[in-house]
Amino acid sequence: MSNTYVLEVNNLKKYFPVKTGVFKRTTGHIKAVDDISFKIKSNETLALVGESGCGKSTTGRTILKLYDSTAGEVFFNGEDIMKISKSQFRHMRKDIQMIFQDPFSSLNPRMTVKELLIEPLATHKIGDSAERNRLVIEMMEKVGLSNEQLTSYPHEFSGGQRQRISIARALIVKPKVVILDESVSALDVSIQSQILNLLIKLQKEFNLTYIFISHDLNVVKHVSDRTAVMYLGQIMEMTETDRLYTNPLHPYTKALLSAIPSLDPYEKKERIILKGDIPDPSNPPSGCPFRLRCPMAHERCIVDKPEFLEQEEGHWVACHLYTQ
Amino acid sequence: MKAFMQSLKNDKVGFIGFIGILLVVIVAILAPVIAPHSPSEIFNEHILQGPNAQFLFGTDELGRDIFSRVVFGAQVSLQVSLTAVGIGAIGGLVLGLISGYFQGKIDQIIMRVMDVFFAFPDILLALTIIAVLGPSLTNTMIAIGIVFIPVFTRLVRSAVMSVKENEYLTSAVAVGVHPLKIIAKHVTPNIMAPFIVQVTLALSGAILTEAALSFLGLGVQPPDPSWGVMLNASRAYMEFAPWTILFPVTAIVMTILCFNLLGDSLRDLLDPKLKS
Amino acid sequence: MSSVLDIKNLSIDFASKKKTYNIVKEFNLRIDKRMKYGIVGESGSGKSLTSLAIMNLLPEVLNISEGSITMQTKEKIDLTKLSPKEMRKVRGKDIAMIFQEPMTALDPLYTIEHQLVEVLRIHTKSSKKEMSDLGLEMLKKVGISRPAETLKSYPHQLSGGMRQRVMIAMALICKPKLLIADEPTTALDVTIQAQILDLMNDLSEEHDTSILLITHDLGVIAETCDRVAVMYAGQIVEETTVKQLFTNPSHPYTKGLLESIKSLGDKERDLYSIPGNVPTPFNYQEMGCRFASRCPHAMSICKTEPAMYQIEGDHKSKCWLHAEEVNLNDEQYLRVGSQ
Amino acid sequence: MLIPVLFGVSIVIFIALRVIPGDVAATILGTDATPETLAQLRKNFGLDLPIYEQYLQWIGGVLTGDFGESMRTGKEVLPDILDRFAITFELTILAAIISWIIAIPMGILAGIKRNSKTDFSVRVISLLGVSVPNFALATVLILVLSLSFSYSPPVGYVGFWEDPIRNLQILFLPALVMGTSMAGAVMRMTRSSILEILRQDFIRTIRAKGAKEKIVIFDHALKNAMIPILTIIGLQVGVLLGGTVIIEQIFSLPGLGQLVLTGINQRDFTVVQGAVLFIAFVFVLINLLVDLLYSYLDPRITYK
Repeated sequence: MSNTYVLEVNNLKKYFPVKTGVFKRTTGHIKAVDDISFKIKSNETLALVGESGCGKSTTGRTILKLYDSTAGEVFFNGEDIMKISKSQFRHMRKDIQMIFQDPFSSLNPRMTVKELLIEPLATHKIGDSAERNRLVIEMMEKVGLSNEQLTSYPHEFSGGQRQRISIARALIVKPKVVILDESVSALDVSIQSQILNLLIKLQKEFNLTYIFISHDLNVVKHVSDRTAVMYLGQIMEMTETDRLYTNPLHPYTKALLSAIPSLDPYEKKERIILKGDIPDPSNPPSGCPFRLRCPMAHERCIVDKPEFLEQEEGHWVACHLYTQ
Repeated sequence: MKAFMQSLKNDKVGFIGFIGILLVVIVAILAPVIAPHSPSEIFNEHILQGPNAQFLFGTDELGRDIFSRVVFGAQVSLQVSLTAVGIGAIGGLVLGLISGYFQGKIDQIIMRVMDVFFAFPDILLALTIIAVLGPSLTNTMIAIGIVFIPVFTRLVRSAVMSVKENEYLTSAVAVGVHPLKIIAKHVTPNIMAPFIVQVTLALSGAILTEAALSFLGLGVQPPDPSWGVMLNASRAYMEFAPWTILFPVTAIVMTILCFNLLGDSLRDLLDPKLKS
Repeated sequence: MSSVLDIKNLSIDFASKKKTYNIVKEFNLRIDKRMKYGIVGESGSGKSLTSLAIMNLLPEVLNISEGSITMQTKEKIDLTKLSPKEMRKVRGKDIAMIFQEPMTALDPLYTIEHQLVEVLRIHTKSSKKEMSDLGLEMLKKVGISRPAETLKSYPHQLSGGMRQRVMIAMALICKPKLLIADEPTTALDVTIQAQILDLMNDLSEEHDTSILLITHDLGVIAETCDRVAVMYAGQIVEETTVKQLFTNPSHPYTKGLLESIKSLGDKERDLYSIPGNVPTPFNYQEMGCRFASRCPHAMSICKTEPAMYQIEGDHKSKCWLHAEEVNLNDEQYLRVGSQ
Repeated sequence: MLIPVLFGVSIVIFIALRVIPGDVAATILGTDATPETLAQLRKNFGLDLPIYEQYLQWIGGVLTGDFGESMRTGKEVLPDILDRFAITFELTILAAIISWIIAIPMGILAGIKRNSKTDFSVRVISLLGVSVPNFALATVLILVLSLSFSYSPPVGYVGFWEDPIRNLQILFLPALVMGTSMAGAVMRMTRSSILEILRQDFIRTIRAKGAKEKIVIFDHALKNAMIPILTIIGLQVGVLLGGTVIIEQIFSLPGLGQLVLTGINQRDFTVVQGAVLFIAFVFVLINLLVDLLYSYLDPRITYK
């Protein structure tokens, strides 16, 4: 256990039972998160990218113990938080916060902004009433909202402003790690950049560590230091973001990057169009999870599941193309 | 609240219902002042008299003033329906919150028990309970209240489950808020809309069921002036004294109608699906 | 070149009990044969309403208050003046439409075959066998791997990408002159989006179908369209060829949008962002430029509504900066904008 | 699902009736009974056994088709229940059909022509239907008919197979009352289901295909709306079954409801528990039928 890592995830698994029939018997499992490991350094932003159903959100929520993990360890502050009971972990939640995707459903419509911001402070017994008020006012200013808006209800705000409130609510307890679950995906482009700037500014100011979950490769490129590409519950490739975008190794990463529409109408880039759909996660293919859509698939991919190995210093890939 | 009253005023139909209910409530509270006679006072020389100046709605087979009995009947109706709905709503709220929020085994157990109660048609369930407890005013309230518990439990449970879909609930968990506090501050206020609508509609249902039970002789017992009792007692005389049933019937129908009018417009007002 | 669709001066209003709000204002657009035309705008800009207006499928509370929508079928017809019966003959046959949500756009109770053949039954007099065969052929064309099986399945048995393919098959089965695609790939994953955009491109060329693509994603426009209109708060603010738009954007709003996306790659500096919030129809300024409150170039004259100015060729921009009479030294052109 | 619920029902009824204050034996024998005769009668009924043994005896019998004997008449309960159920069932079905004939077309019409005059009148009618209790409607109807046509409710009941016409004459009025007072609820549900479906995305797709409104409404909206309507119909049949208690009383029909009512008044346990269990059984069965219809209508639902 090194001190440089804030969070260490080892072989984390989250299976959801599939229940069918009148008696709701478990007939199979959706392997939403299937044996993933990664470490995050302090002040770093690690992005989890992938398409719908790849398990990136489930990973975030399992780390936060919003779901019970099936197996694996998550070390935070030197403790395996998967082993701590939920009621005990409640007090540790101060240090790991989450910001959600939908600015419309992530704020209780019956609470004023002030109540929303006081609640985390009251929950973790931070400060007296005067201190709390001071913190709320300070936080409002930091996220670019005015104090007159404290008595308003969420529905009086636009999507971008609500996301600012969510950010204030998460950061007011001064967490160490923030999990951002598609936090800018629902916003219009012109608003998205405002919020991204704010998140970057606050990360520096509060020394935050981000787990940035997103499907938007352009946004990920901008905010993250390292990126993990997920497919069917597994990490396919993980390395520094710049390296991933300039020198992707995994065929899936290559296809994903080539599918980003280019903004240059003169440049008609060679796109790798993948065949077929993402397989049903309750019934994944044998061997490599990507093999059914992979243009480079060969026999070994059917039989063997590729191991997640460090190909170059700090560049991890799970693909048979890079193993003998 | 102010905005709510304003939009209710804009909705004429709902407003009529609201005024009607207000009227019934006032009549019930001021019954001793409004009614010229005691509901059980017998005027021997005025048996089955038609409406006249002395007896506004006429008299019944025992020579009692029907107007006074209808006025006091409002008291009985409201008392029964408020208490019964109180029992059903609070019982259902607690069970539904537990069931919907915690899910799992406790939910399974509660819902299976509710399924059993749902297998009885309403009136039959009320009748069985009355049979156990014996017919009386209090037992009528309890019986109707028990009948409403499964209805409210199901409603609250499904409302809780749809509130749980919202990320603000996950957010509260992620912030570390205590489960009981989440239920109190995040869940309950957000299920109030369908709950209040159901309360309004249940009130009308309770009035109807009370009248029905009393009509069968298994609800409120004579000489208590229930509208259902009056209706049942007058059936034998109605051909030559139609006023004996017309006034109680009108009272029942108008009261239920007002609750339904209010319930309907509340539903439209509070249902976010119908907005925008 | 002959136009397929020509919209002139279209306005759409929302009528509440008390007040009428203007949602879309003075909308002009011309789509030529085989053209792929894009409308781009953020949520609430009115882009989707315009497409529903073309199909005459606006929700009851909205109505076309002004303007004409001329369609070239056998003769020129104004769609806003058609009877419901005449309009039905146009829908599905001359103009087809696909929607954003593939998951809810198909009736859950009928097989894919029924829903595919339904279009043919409405517009043609083919035999059952012919219709069924054509359905199968269309499914093959949209790249469904097991078409015969898919024909017999129900929507819930298909993935989002598959359903969107079915929607495209359904839209193109009558060989329409115009295909309106309203955010066709927004609900889909990137790799599936690439498949669907490719497919639409290929098929429109094969069938000689013009496309009106509505999206919030400038990248999608760059990849697929020839011409583009940028909408902001119910109005077109810039209209030009796609190449012009991306190399030489002229309206401050377009510039801002492009700038904020392009700066995404550059970690060294802050992302470029447009300040303020997107307005809603309830707070559109009655007068003047609707973008002025967020515009870095806002001037005092922006309280008056600018016209659509021709910049060069057929590149148009709705901004005072492009008016010939602008004299930046004049007092009424004083900068009042932020930044 | 079905069987545990019915067992639950049987336990609830059984225990409930056993805690009734008041002793059947005492009620039957009257005030001049000696303790010995009372004890003897209790023993005859098996009332001296522990309650769980009483239950096991009873439920064991029920499972083999023996519902026990009436504590009052000594007659077997099941044949009596079946006889009377024939009347109640016929009444319920007639009432249900009447209400569907009135309510479903009107509900559809109101849903399609939202905010029109038709819609308005349907809403007023349905609101009245929901607000007028069936016993009030029955009483007023009899009053009006007797005043204007000197009608009086027929005395005596004739079975359908004995004299179908006379039978229908007898049942028509009560069925009409029940049917019309239920129509209100079905009408509202139909209307709101249609409105809900018409808001769905796929309706827009079908219109975009150029389909006539006839196809939109009949092929798509109606078929989809049938699913929620069916739910309501299932529940309403239960309400009707219960409602017969009152209507049978008013029209003096010897149905199951009346049997329950006299049973309660006479504290005849075996009759009441048998009849109530039977009604619950029918109700649960109808809801099962509705579920099966669902899976027929909706390809998304499968029962395996």
